[in-house]
Amino acid sequence: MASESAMTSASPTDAGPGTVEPGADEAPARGIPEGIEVARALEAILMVVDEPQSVVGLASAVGRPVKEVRAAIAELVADYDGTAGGPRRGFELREVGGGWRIYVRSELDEVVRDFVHTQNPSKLSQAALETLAVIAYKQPISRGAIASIRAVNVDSVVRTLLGRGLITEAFTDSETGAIHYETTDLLLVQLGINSLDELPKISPLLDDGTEGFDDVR
Amino acid sequence: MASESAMTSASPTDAGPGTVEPGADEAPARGIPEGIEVARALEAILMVVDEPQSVVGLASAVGRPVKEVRAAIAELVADYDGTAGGPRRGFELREVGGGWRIYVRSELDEVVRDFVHTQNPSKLSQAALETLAVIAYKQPISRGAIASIRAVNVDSVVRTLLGRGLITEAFTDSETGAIHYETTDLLLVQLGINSLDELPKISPLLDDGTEGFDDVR
Amino acid sequence: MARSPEPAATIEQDAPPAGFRVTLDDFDGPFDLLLSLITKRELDITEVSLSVVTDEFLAYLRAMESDGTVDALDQASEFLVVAVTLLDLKIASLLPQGELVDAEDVALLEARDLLFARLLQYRAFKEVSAWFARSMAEEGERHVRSVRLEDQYRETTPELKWTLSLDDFAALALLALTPKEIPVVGLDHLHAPLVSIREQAAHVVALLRQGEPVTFRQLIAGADAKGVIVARFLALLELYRHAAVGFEQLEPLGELTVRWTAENWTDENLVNLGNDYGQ
Repeated sequence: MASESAMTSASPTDAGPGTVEPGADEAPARGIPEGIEVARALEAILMVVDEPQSVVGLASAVGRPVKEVRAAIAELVADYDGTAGGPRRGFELREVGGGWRIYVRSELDEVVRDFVHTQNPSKLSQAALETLAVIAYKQPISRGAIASIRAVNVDSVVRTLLGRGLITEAFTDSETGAIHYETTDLLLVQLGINSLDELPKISPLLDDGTEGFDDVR
Repeated sequence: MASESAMTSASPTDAGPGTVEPGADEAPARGIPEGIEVARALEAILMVVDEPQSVVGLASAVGRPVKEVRAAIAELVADYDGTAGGPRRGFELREVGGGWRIYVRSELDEVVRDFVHTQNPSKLSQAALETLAVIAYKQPISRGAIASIRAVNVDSVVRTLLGRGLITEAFTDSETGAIHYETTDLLLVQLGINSLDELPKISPLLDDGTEGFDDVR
Repeated sequence: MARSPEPAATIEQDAPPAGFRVTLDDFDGPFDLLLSLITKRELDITEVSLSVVTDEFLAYLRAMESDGTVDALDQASEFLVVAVTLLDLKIASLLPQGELVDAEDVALLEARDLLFARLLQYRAFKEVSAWFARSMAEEGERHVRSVRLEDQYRETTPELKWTLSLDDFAALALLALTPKEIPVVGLDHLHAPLVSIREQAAHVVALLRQGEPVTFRQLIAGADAKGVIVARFLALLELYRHAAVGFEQLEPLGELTVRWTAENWTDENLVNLGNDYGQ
């Protein structure tokens, strides 16, 4: 699911010094479909990436020379800023930390902040608390395994808990690609304990908890 | 909690007659800074959301009437599609699963793929797909009723669908104790449709001997 | 229109019946099987050549039975209902057509309509499931904007108000981790109290092993509930299947005498008895 992108931190942001820049003459290994401008491909990529993207990384993605990509970025910046004839967009393209990323335009910060606040009430929902409890006792645990225990989809709840810093990614299963989650020290602080060992024991009932869910990843 | 909205099938997209729309005349509790168009505020919010946003939800976020927000959305859709004078953007605004979200335009999915480390959920089995279809068209429906249409035991398949968040418990019949299931907004999202009305019509196939199947669309 | 997927199992038309190799897993229920047979013959569901399809259906059923794949009673019964209906229809079509429409004919027509209606319904859902698969695959290729919240917003989200005590948290975990079984429709009310075929078989075996022939009337003497009588009758059938008993009945509906014929009978036989009935 595309929402996974929010979870992955690995990104090809920094092309190291050893990176070969795609030449203009070479046939690009991958590239943009016929008849589509570079700027359109760039804005598509910029819409889905979490981390600022280097010009070199973007050039490699679209299979075009760095120079051309740099020009297309400048064009997009002007475009979004409304200096190229169109409206001044609610978002902008900014270079931060050596790469380009789409941000909310600053004069709209307030509106967005209000919105984000309403979306994140100060108290966790029952569903989020239960999911957190499951993770606390069964960690590290994949989202699929949580879902099978809770018998509901837990994607958005997991996102909320991640956003709250109560859980974090422990590791990614190399075979299945499933991300496993574990709780953070912040949870310990909230619960007023020093380590997970201090969680009250509830194990006797847990043994049969996973039976019958073989079909769930 | 906003994340829970993915589980409820009642979509607040269309404000019914009884819905109180935020009035234009009232001083909005929060709103858009002076001199900025609604469309700009909407696109700012759309930059940070991780779930489809209903028109009503967006209207409340920007403190404007639903009608005005609906018009602004239509304007944005046309704008991104390039039918309003500007270029056809690399992204588009789509209404899926009861709300609006920014998607990469499909012809650029290929270019974007490498940037997004998606964890595509494993494919559903044929039996699961067929069961899902039965539930989608006959909801709310009990497991017993599904089993009688499919002429097989559907317990494990229903559990898989619950775990995937594609269906949810609608209610429990107070007399028989039978749980009735319905599909979720997540299913709509995964099908790329906005409401159950967009499911293909299957009534022609059921015309013969449809006694008792009147409720099937 | 999407053709139903070809079953992995193959019918070897000209091979002797012993050559049938069928796995039940390939068919998701009797309609799936029936539909694939009809499709294979390229017949319209409403103009099914009943004879051929019925024969093939029964052949599958027989093969499944000999494979031992039909072990779950509920699954087998669905297949049987369809098989019986098909068989009825086939017989009706073989019989000379009388002019009178009697009640039985009407019942058959109704059974046929019902079977075809259910089959059509099944086919409709099966076909539309192809649309579901396609749409989900296409949508799985789409990319939605779903990025990490900008730090400036992340940092200013309202602070979490934590109100749960450690014990509350543990209780919540216990609640969440308790297996959430999908409730099963209870059948208890259908036979209350439950009668164990095995227990009744033990009673029957004890009586018979004394050596003397026993009448069925004697076997059910003292049975105070219908369920017990039925269970003893089923136990007898099971014992007959194991060649443990022989029957003698001088005239139809006359006194049924049961004789113990088992040569080597162990308690282990008894333990396995009635497994097919899930009791």
